[in-house]
Amino acid sequence: MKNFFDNFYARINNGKNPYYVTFGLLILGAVLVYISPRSLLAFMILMLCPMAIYFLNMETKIKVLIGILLAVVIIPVLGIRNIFYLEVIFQISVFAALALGLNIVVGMAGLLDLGYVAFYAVGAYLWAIFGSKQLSLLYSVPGAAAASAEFSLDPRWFWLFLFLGLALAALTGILLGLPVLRLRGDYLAIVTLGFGEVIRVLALNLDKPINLTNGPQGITPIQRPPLPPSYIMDVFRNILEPIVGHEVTDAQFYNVFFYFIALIVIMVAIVVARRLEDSRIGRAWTAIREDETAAIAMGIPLVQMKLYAFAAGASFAGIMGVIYGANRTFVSPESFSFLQSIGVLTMVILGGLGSIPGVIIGAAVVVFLNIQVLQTFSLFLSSLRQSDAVIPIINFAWRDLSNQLDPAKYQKLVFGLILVIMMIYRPAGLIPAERRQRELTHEEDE
Amino acid sequence: MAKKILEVNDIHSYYGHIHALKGISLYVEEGEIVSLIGSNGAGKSTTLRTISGLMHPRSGSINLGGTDITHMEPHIIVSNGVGHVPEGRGIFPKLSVRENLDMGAYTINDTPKNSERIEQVFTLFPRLKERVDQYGGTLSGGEQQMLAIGRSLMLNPRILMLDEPSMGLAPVLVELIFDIIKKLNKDGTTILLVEQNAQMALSIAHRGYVLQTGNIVLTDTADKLKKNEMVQKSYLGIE
Amino acid sequence: MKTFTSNPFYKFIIFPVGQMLAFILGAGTLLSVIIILLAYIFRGSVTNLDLVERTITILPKVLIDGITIGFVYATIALGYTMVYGVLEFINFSHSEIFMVGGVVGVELLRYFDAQGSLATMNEYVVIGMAIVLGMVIAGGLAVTVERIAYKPLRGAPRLVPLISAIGMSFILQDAVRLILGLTTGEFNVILPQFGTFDEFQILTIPGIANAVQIQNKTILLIAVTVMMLVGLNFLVNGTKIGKAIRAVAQDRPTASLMGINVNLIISLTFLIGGALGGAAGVLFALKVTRLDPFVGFFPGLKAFTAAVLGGIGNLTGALLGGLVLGLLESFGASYLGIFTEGAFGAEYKDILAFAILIIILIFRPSGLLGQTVGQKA
Amino acid sequence: MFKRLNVVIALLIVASLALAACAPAAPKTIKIATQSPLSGGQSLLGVDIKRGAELALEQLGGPLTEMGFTVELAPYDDQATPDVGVANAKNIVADSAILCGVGHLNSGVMIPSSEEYHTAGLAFVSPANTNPVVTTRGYAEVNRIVGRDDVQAPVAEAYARNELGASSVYIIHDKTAYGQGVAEFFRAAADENGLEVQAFEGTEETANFDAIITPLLASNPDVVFFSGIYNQAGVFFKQARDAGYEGTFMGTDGMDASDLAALAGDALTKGGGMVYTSVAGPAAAYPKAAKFASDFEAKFGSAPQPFSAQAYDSMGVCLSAIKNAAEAAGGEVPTREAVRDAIRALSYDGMTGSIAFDSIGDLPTAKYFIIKVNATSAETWGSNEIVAELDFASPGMGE
Amino acid sequence: MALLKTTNVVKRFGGLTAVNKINLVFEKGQIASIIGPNGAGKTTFFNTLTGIYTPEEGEIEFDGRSLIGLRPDQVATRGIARTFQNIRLFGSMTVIENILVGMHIRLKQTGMDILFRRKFFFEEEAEAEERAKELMSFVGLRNVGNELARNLPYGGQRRIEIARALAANPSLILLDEPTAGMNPNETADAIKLFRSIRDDKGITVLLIEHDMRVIMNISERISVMDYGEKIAEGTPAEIRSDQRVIEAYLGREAAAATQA
Repeated sequence: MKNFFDNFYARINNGKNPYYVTFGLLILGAVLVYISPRSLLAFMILMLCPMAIYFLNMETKIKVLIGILLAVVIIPVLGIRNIFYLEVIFQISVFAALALGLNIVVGMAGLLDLGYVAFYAVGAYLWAIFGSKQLSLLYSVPGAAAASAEFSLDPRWFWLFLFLGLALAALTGILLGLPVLRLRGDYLAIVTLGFGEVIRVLALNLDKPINLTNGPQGITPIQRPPLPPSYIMDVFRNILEPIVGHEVTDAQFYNVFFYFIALIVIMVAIVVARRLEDSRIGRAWTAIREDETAAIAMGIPLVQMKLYAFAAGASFAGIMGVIYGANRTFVSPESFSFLQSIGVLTMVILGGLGSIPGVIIGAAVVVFLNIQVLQTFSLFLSSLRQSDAVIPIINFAWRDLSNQLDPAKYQKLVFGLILVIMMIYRPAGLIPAERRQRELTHEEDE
Repeated sequence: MAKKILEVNDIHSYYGHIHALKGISLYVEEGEIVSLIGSNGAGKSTTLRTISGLMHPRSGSINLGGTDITHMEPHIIVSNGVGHVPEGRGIFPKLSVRENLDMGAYTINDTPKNSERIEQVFTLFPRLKERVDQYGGTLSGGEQQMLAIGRSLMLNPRILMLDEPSMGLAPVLVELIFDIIKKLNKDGTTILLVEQNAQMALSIAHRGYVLQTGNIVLTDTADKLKKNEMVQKSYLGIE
Repeated sequence: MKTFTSNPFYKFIIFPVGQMLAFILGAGTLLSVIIILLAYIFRGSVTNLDLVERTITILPKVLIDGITIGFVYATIALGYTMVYGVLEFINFSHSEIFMVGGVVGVELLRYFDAQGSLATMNEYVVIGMAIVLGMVIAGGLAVTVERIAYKPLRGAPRLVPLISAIGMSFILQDAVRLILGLTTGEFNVILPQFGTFDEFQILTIPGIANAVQIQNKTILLIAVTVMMLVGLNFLVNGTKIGKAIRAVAQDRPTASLMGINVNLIISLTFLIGGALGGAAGVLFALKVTRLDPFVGFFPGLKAFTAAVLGGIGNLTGALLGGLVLGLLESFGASYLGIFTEGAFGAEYKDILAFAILIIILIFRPSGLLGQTVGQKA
Repeated sequence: MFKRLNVVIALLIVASLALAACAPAAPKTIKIATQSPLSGGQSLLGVDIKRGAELALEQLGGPLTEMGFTVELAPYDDQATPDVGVANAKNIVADSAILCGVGHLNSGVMIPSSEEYHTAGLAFVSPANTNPVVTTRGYAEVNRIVGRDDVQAPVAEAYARNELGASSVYIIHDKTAYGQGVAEFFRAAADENGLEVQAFEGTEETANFDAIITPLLASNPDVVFFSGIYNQAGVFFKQARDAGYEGTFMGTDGMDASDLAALAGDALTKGGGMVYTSVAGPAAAYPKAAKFASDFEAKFGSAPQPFSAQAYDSMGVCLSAIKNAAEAAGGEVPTREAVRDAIRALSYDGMTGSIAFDSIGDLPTAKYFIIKVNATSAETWGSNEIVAELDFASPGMGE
Repeated sequence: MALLKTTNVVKRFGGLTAVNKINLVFEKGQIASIIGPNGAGKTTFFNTLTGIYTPEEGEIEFDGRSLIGLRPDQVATRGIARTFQNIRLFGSMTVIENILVGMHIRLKQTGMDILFRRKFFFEEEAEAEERAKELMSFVGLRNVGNELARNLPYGGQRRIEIARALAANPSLILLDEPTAGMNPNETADAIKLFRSIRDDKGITVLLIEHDMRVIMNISERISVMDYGEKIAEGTPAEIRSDQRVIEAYLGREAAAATQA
């Protein structure tokens, strides 16, 4: 099996083949998605293209060029034809940023954090409270919002709140870390778990004595940053409408808009994570993960470095929280449950603990499975059950398939199976972490 | 010719991808002390671990007094009479000295016989008797080594394998431990000894094997090995 | 004296039960005194009722509630702690094992109910059967899960089995849902009503408290959990198997060199932990009267917290942690609303529990009794 | 090995092609989506929303089929989380064959998801979301066939005061948008009318209610108002009764399930008994509802959960509106906008009463029932009686 | 001049006194050793010096300043580096990264330098890499910079540990049984290395050792510990002939053997 893949990889990675493969995927994928915008297969083929860019040997210039072409032109255009794809990629970006942040904490510094979405919640609620009418409703009963209330801030404050969300989440990370970072691994895990729950319970309950979070009702509407001025939008509209074949509304533009915001943030997140990893701080984190006693004996201040890790990890979640709140125009405590934390942790470990490309793939796979593959599969089965199709050999009519066996009901089961099987057969993750290899030619000259 | 108690035939063992044993063959005869010497990483401990089943060889066979034990699980091999005192002694730190000794006789459900054996161990190591209710972890290094050996003797093993019994011990204790090993052998215990301290090892062994990077490079009687130039240079520190 | 203390009856029954009692009395008294003091201090700020009087009126019930749920937590926590002690691994799917135990037990009762024989049988025998069945199935399931999802991962980095356990947890939830719902699609598991479990016993402690009412099922729950805890204590500290478990916990390769079948012992650990969880599940069902495939999560989380609070890996610690958590939760939930006149209420009990956990861990970074299973419990 | 692998890969490709192929549907295919939690803890209700709609499609889809359309159900699982709900919403919106939708269970999922429906002009009919915000945003696409929290609660409050003669109440809710919403309105009404609110507690606990019951017993209120879903409430009622509470329990339409009686047993009839408000009467009130219940049980093997009947009616509304729009479009597949407008123009005789929508998608007048529970087991659920039947106008957009 | 001076240092664990009133003085530029049976408290003493344990009593002065109450990382910053009895490398980091971790306290790059990849960052990294390479060849390793530390053979790991300790530019290096598990050839190389640490780098060396050949060969001063106490101190010749040392530690045979 492994051999097969190795051979396969070697064959397509040979000579000019990578270029053919990548361009082929790009064009084939784009055309297929364009022709049948709801086909899962078509979208998967297109999504193989970024994988090809990452895995195959090509000139960096070409890689960047294809990447930009894909991210800036092809995906937005196809995404407007079917905004669901933009949603998929948006969610992948959001969760990839979360996974990158958690990877700093768990993968690099080795601190098991089971309450990571708390920081995400902090960012989301920050913008939710300031970017909605909530501030003028502080003394009203949750759920009885007066429609006449005013927004407290101009939506353009969003851009500033991106950074405030980042800072507040980092600060929260430090405040949590200060008392607990002296704890041993599993104790830290349970405390962070508790902290995650505390934040969720606070979001759920801070509708009294003053109504800060609007409790379980959640906060809505939350403002979005304004789109570029209409004369610019009209230019895009004129270009896009003939291509996508229908009218393009502002709402659809918002999908593209948030796609770009998420894309930029994820790019920055990747760069930041890479730079941190490959520096004095990143090395200190890894050293702490490997052996705390040895690390401290080398002069690494444990608590300070762990706080850095917490703060850095949290800040990724904080900024994505702000974006998420604005994108959804709604936040409620349900989005920040313990299972979400587990979900992000799963992405990190599934992708490859400590591996930056790995956790991004991990996030992509989990999101893709969760909101697209499994849903599509169950829709497919559901439509089979409504049709007259019959399994040929055993002569079994799909119509007779028990209602209780509807796969849509068992997404968690499938997901669980995938987790277990992955862990047994590929415990280091999809793309295991690798250490940076340095050019050490000088040494050989000696 | 004495009976071969243990026969190891061309075993290959791996740690993941690392080829640790590259075809080790050796035998131990009844009543012998056989010593494996070699530097760290040569595969001495791996050989013992493979014999006692803690790891399994990819190829080759191990035969214990006529039984093929190559693919047996360690607890079965132990009950077949292989006593293994692991590197670092493997004392259960939070069990008392007596409980540690009880563990040695885990496979034997014969209480009177076990009590008798404990008394024998105490005769051999009076220090242990003084500390019978202390936790294993509170013993000094030498006492722990005694406990580890004593614990393996609870089984009345057909062959006792000792992994680096002198490691980390004061010279005065090394002498003591080696005296005990000699005495055990005199009382009839067959011993396979892995030792860094080639000097000491060869001074009590009948025969020896020299290991280098997973291969046996030399084997002979202990006396001849002591006089071998390569052994002298590499392992005895005689220039 | 020495002969008496080494008497197994003392060592394995009187001593641990006494320890438990002493702890409950101590913690209960301490918390009661604190809450009454607080009531005196804040009596002026609460206007709608006499705070002190109200505090004292509900105090006995609050204590009993706390101890009851504390024992449930403790029993589940033992499963976490046993496995952690031996494998240093958080068995995330234990909350589902607990759920399965409960569901199986209740299903047995429902079966008897459907047969019509439930009303005519001795209620304690029936519940005993349900507990035993729950233990057997849950224990067996725990072992199976270990064989399938954890054993192949031994030696892998520690987060790997954790994720596998999370996966198992999802699988078990949905599998149970599938099985329960195969004919109807419903998955509420409702305890049939039978016997006299809901009736009250009146306890009067002359001079100390008014009549305190305790439900039969509360007494049953406490009695059974105490019995199981004593049994476990004996098993781990008084038997050869127990010694082997401790040996495996301390040094796995060496344990195998002693002739201990390490895999067997690990399976046994899962079996014991799972069986305890299963029994706790049945008792929990008896108390709460309804289960579903997702019911394990919160008690599991709390029990896990309790295990850490007590010092994960330590059996006595799990017990203490469970009781502390149960009592704190009960006090927090019952009194917060009264003290703050409704500004904060029972919904903050989890925050309170976790806050206390954090505080305790800051001062005792490895829990109340941070040791391993190897430590004599 | 290699050969087998190739076969596997080939199979995978064929399977995915099949998936891909099924996506673009035949031109005359109309799909109606449902969104509700089909997995996880809330799936009990969510699955039955889907099933209610499925049954309706089967029974009421005839007229459309006769017009030559193929009508399909597209069930989506929102997992009761906004993230998944919104993602599905975008997926639904992108499927041009989907002309109408039924869902959601949770207002917390409905509110963000309906932003998507709104932008796409896709009409949704909600069988369960009683939170006022769902409609007070004034979207033309969002409709609901249930009453609103801000009406239901005052009805219950008035009943507690006037008919039960209560002077004190203990309010407990389930910390969901639904439960808390109703509870808040109940409290507001109680405060206004001088009914003493002894406590206002939210709890996510589903099993062990000791910590709430103990102070409750000490306060001994005349009425306990539980705002939530029956599988939490039933356990609570039973535990509270067992612990010695003698007053009256009240509940909301989330209690409308026979399993409430299975859970709580005689706790519902002992002491002060139990009453609940509902937007749909029990089977006895509507001959159609009785038929629905028996059809449902025949098809799925279990009694319908709360909101299942409403899902049936929601689907009915969708089908009927699509039919009207299609007729207006001359037998062609209508546009979403046409369906949307047709829903608002519709006057539909549903199982739970006659249904028409006002300008924001609420029922102009909704029926509210107060039902007294006489059942002590699931089988006798039909013996409950309606003690009051009230018509209330929708409060509209609010102030 | 005294580089390190301990006065009446006491460290207890529960009822056990692991280090009892130890008074020691180490001169700058010395190679000194501590010997004693297992459990005598040598490693505990090291841990007390480096701040892993805080002594209950006594004073530790390094370079004229007290070390009491400092965390291990602060002690390291003062200029004390160490190795461990059981090798404690960062196994899944490469060899060169291990050495770079050792340089942690000497690197000046700030978060801003790292995030914005300022010129200073590259300069410092290049310089650090250069020094790491030098250190690798100093301890006698070549072409292993990109290997994972755990994949190195035992002897190599010992050397890397020393290189990592040297990377911090310490003025004192504590070596805990650095030749354990080495054969006589390797031991001889190690002795040369220790000498050169002192001679070429001017770093004071303090060893814990069991191998009498190493101790007697290299030490300028030997302190003997037993049961937490210092029982003897002196030059190798003095120690060899000290009756208490022979009884508690060396044994007659070994004493005789090292005489040669």
